[in-house]
Amino acid sequence: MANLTLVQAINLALIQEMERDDRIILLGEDIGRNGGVFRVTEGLYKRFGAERVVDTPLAESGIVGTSIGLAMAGLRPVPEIQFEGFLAPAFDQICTHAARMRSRTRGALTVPLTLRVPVGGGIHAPELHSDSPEAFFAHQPGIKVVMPASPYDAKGLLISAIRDPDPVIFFEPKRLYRAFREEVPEDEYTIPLGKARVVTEGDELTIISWGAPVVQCMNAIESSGKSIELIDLRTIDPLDTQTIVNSARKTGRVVIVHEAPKNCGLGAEIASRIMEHCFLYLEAPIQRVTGFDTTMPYYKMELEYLPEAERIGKAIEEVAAY
Amino acid sequence: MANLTLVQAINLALIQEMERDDRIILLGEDIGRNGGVFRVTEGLYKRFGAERVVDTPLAESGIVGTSIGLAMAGLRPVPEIQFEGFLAPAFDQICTHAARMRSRTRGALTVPLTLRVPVGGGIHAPELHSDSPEAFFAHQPGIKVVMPASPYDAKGLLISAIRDPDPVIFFEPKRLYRAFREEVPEDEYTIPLGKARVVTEGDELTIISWGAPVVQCMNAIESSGKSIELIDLRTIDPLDTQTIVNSARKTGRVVIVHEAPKNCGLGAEIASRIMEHCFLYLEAPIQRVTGFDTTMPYYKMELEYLPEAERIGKAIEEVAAY
Amino acid sequence: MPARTVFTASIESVSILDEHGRFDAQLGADLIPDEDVIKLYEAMTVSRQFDQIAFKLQRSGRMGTYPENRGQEAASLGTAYALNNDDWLVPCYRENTGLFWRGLPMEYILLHWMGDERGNQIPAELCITPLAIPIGTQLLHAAGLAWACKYRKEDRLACTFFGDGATSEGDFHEAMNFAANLDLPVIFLCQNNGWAISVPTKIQCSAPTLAQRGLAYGMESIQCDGNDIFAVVKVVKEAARRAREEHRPTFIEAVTYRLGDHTTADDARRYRDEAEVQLWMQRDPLVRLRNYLTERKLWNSTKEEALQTKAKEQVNAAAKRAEEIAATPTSEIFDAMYAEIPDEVRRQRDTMRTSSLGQEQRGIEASPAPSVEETV
Amino acid sequence: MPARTVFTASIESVSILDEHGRFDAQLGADLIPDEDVIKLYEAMTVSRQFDQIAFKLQRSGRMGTYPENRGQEAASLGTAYALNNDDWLVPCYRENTGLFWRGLPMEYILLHWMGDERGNQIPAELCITPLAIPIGTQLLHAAGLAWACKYRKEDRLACTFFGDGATSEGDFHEAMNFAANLDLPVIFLCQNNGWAISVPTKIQCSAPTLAQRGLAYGMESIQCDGNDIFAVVKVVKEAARRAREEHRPTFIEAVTYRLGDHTTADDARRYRDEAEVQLWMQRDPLVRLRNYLTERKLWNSTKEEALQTKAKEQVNAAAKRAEEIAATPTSEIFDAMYAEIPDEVRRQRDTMRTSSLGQEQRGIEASPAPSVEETV
Ligand SMILES: Cc1ncc(C[n+]2csc(CCOP(=O)(O)OP(=O)(O)O)c2C)c(N)n1
Ligand SMILES: Cc1ncc(C[n+]2csc(CCOP(=O)(O)OP(=O)(O)O)c2C)c(N)n1
Ligand SMILES: [Mg+2]
Ligand SMILES: [Mg+2]
Repeated sequence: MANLTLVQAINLALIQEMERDDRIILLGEDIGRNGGVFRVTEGLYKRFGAERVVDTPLAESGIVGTSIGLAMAGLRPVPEIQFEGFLAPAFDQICTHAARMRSRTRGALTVPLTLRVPVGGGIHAPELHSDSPEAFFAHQPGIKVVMPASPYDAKGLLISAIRDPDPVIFFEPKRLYRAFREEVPEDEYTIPLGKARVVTEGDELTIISWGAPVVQCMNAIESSGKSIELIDLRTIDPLDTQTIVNSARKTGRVVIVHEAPKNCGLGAEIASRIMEHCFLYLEAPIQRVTGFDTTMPYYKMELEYLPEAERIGKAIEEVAAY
Repeated sequence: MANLTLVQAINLALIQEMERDDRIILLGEDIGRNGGVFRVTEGLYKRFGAERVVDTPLAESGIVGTSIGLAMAGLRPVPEIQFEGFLAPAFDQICTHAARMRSRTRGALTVPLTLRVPVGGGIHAPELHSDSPEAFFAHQPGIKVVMPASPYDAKGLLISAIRDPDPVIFFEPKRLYRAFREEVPEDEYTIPLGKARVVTEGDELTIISWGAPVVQCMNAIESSGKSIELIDLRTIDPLDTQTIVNSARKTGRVVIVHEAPKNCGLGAEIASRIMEHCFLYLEAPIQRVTGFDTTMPYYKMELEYLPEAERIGKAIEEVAAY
Repeated sequence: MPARTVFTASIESVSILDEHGRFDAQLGADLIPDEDVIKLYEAMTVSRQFDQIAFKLQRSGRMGTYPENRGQEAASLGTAYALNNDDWLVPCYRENTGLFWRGLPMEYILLHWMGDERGNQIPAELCITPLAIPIGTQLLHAAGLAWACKYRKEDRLACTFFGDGATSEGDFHEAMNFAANLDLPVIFLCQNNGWAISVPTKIQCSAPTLAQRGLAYGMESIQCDGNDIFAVVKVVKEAARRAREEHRPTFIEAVTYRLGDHTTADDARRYRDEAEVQLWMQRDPLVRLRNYLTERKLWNSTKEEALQTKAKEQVNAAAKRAEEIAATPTSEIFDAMYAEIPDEVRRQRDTMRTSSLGQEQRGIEASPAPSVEETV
Repeated sequence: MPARTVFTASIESVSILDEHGRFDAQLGADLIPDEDVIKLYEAMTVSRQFDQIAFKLQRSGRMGTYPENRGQEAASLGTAYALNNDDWLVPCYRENTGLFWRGLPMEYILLHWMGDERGNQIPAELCITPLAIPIGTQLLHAAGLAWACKYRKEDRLACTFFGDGATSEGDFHEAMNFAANLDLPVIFLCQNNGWAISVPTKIQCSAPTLAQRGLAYGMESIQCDGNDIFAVVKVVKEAARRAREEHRPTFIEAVTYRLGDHTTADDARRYRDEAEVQLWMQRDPLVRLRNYLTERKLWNSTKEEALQTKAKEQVNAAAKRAEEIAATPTSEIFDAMYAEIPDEVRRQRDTMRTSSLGQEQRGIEASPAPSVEETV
């Protein structure tokens, strides 16, 4: 056991998996000598050499597209996209190929890659370094989407993602990279993809979130004084409908919290599923506390945009009082 | 008045707008001499010349990216992407620039382009020629998304889109291109963006759809024998929440129909908004009849995937009986 | 502007058996044994026959859109011939001839165009990726496959095919650049057939050659007569040597021509001159090879007749297999998505016939409260 | 392999005032009047001062990440000098010097890095697009802007700036290709500063020059010493002539060096040798120009001191304006999205302070049944 930040937990998971399986290759911009702009791959270049930790040309479609080729050949590439805003130039390779190759070939070719991507706002970064694009990829069938909210989960989920036989986007909330430390076992362990985590149990109200806002939710719950069940999705696609539904049926009141814009965000999907499965249990409309339907503003105003504890607190009150 | 197909209605709208405003330039693959692979731009090359109807290199990011430049300079480019599957390579320019330039520059630079894109399944086309990606673009703030379901609407909406001071994606349902004819006035007219159309009024149940499935919905309604209100969104973003809410409050029962995969599709957003605004009016859970959470299959099985009238009919029964 | 020269380059073009039947004995020496030339001619003939029958299948409504390969047989065939059987072939959709040479049963291609994914379920030992529909995207996969070969120290390479139009896509550039800078054993084989649907090559590239695209990356680049199978074999062999021995990529522009429409959905008369087509008819790779064999007394009309009959039989048998293949259950749409089917996808699969949405409202049953697996 | 040569090309490199102070009197004749050379030197000095003060603002927590321009002043400055004031400048983020020359008030750049969109609200008459954060994407906008100039028959061009790293992106290729094939009046000015964050240029391009990238498109392409403002002015003037008279684009590789870290978030010591930095210190464009002026008796230490004082004042005044700018209301996030705010966005704006979501459950009131506007 060691007390690790999320960055360190991911670094440890990468080291352990790479030692275990030499099919794993890391590739991306500045991940080698420099150890990544967030230092997530620190030390790996030295440890595993230039053949397994590869600084690529500055080209995101190239990074994902060659990773697809590597994966189709049976390797286990773990590409990095430096910031979520730069997933967009790789969108075609992700949605057109990584997500479709297995169904297109009826399993003759598969794409077991894990695409690591720092995500989200709150670190005073420039434009396109603070977005939350997870719903785009949830809408695309064929690719899994994971987002840990703690160092412990990060390690276990990343190992599962790397071992998964299908492509996974592994979002790493920047705001949590060094926000807190947690006991993380030295030994390898996995956390199954597709399973949410009940962070706190409660019976008055359910909050569903993922990534950095989970911490904001915990703060909001603490100051609410209510018995609230907090679900951290951990995996965004496939969604753990069962855990969500169990809780919604128990509490009848649900708040969903995410950073991405509201319109067609994942919150809409979760709310719809709850309605489909828990219609007669619901005591209040499901409330979504989200980023607004605007561009993520430059950082001076980013805290107005992000779902901070205060805004979540209001939703708790409103839904509880309905 | 002339009895026109959807293809002809769009062709007419383009001609009339281009004659009216020489800031309009068309660009895309095969739109010139060949008149477009669906013949939507037939005759325009000859009529307006090679400077205004431009066959570009085969590069979708290039088509959208140069259109952004043209638009920032004050022109009114109307680029075409040949099939919706090839929006993906242009995703970055659309979401990173077209959708953000106005907010990024606080209005100093704007991007009044209209991106025409054939969309959807049902025509026995190859892979990536039958998808329904509208929800991706609805989730991206800053760009409007339009999809007509009839020749009349196509003309009026396209004219509005071209005149709109902001970027618009104008999806043209391939399956309806030549499916039926309709009286379309010679004279120019506009249909406001952001306003849904109530196709048939009814008070037992509401169906909400857009694009090609609207026709399937009409068939399903006819055979249901029920009093059903059918709403054709026409504009997907911004959504006409008011019209939707009015109807849902009246009927209390709602079915949403779309071709795109269900997970994080537009159906989820509509269902969530209805729940938020009509919670106490709902008599049944909102039902989504959609494409499945799988890759759009190759055409042998596409009709299993698409929301055909039979599947819609079942939803009507289930929701009505709840 | 007088200044220091810091780089010079040139592009060569290779031709061995030209359109007039002239054979460059020096370049062509010991290149292809006669018995192989005959086999290659037979392969071209079968492929040409395949086009005809596929065309008819489409016209009679038994198959969807189909892109004829007619006139371009030499480029993919010569390439497949020059490579090893475990080298990756990463095609676009005008490489039937080469894929058949590698051993792909013809019904795979038909199934693909019949809208059946099983056409892409290519046996692993053939080392062929599926036909690429989105233009230019497969080049990156070839780079990645080649990278894997190199990483594993295998004596293999990847060869990818694409058209002139594809060289305008960003992915073309990124693939060429990755291959050149990471030293990957890839062959980029561009079939410049003059057109990308209705758009002539000069709109894709106003430079005198496409081959010079490779200069941007410091990549060995060469042009060849793509209708001359000897030239193709020659340049591909050299490229393969470079890939194997030096891990260096090569860009090859094979100059050829699409004798048919772009696909069965196209009408090329709308945008190109009949005279141009006639000109290229004279350069037909199949006719050229037949003349060569005939002149060398290696071929005659009896053999030709027998071959035509055999080709027709072969293709018809493949068409029959493709048409008569058993339907797959709809459940395959769902089962094919992931190694393990997720709950919601299974629910959609299991209820698609019984419920409007493929999901029952009550599909999820009440269950014991979830366990708190790991709390912070 | 002997064959016919179908294309030859070479790349030239231009230098006028070299790092040893040697001036090529022939190439440099009548290029920049002395009084302008002085102004250009002053502009470089102000920009260098700007870097220092911006750096301090960042380090003291008064500004976010900032990319120093230090060492690269000549390339953008020479370009802006050589162009007309109504030519579009389409920058990346290391062109402060050129943008200031054009007339951009310095506080715009500061506001941008302070996380304030008003830094991008650039007055239309300056013909400058905002700093581009996503690498390589702005090149296409330049092509489009140039296209509009040509379409309108204006005597204008667009010049876009980008780094060596940007030349690896697909958008670079598509922009170059559009410009070359559609004959657009664009100047592509690549600042090859040796690094893309920690990645050296050879990983972006293993060819001997970046300039040869242009050969792929049949585009006029040239290299120049990017730390030599005379060379920059010379090649840009020629490129501008080509754009105006022939509507042909030009690719320019300006060889330079980033003397500072990539940004204030970077620590370049992790990946590059101090010796390399020292080498390039000798080639500093600002020192080079000061030496040139001093040797020609056009400059002295008194002038230098006065300039330094003035520069500091100017930049400090800009910093003060940037820091003291009034806050915008949060409503601007919403109002800035569209020409006309959509209902739902307005609802979010109007309720963001009073409701958890920025939307009240009952924000939509019952209303008369919607009219059936148009039915089929
Ligand atoms: C990304 C993408 N854009 C557009 C298309 C539509 N399309 C199909 S084939 C084609 C032309 C391809 O030309 P080329 O690369 O020269 O190959 P050819 O068909 O001539 O063999 C186009 C535009 C596509 N399939 N993919
Ligand atoms: C599309 C995209 N990918 C990645 C990044 C992250 N990033 C910012 S600057 C940079 C390096 C740019 O190098 P270069 O083009 O040489 O410009 P320089 O910073 O050297 O001036 C990278 C990788 C980005 N901003 N945009
Ligand atoms: Mg072609
Ligand atoms: Mg650089």
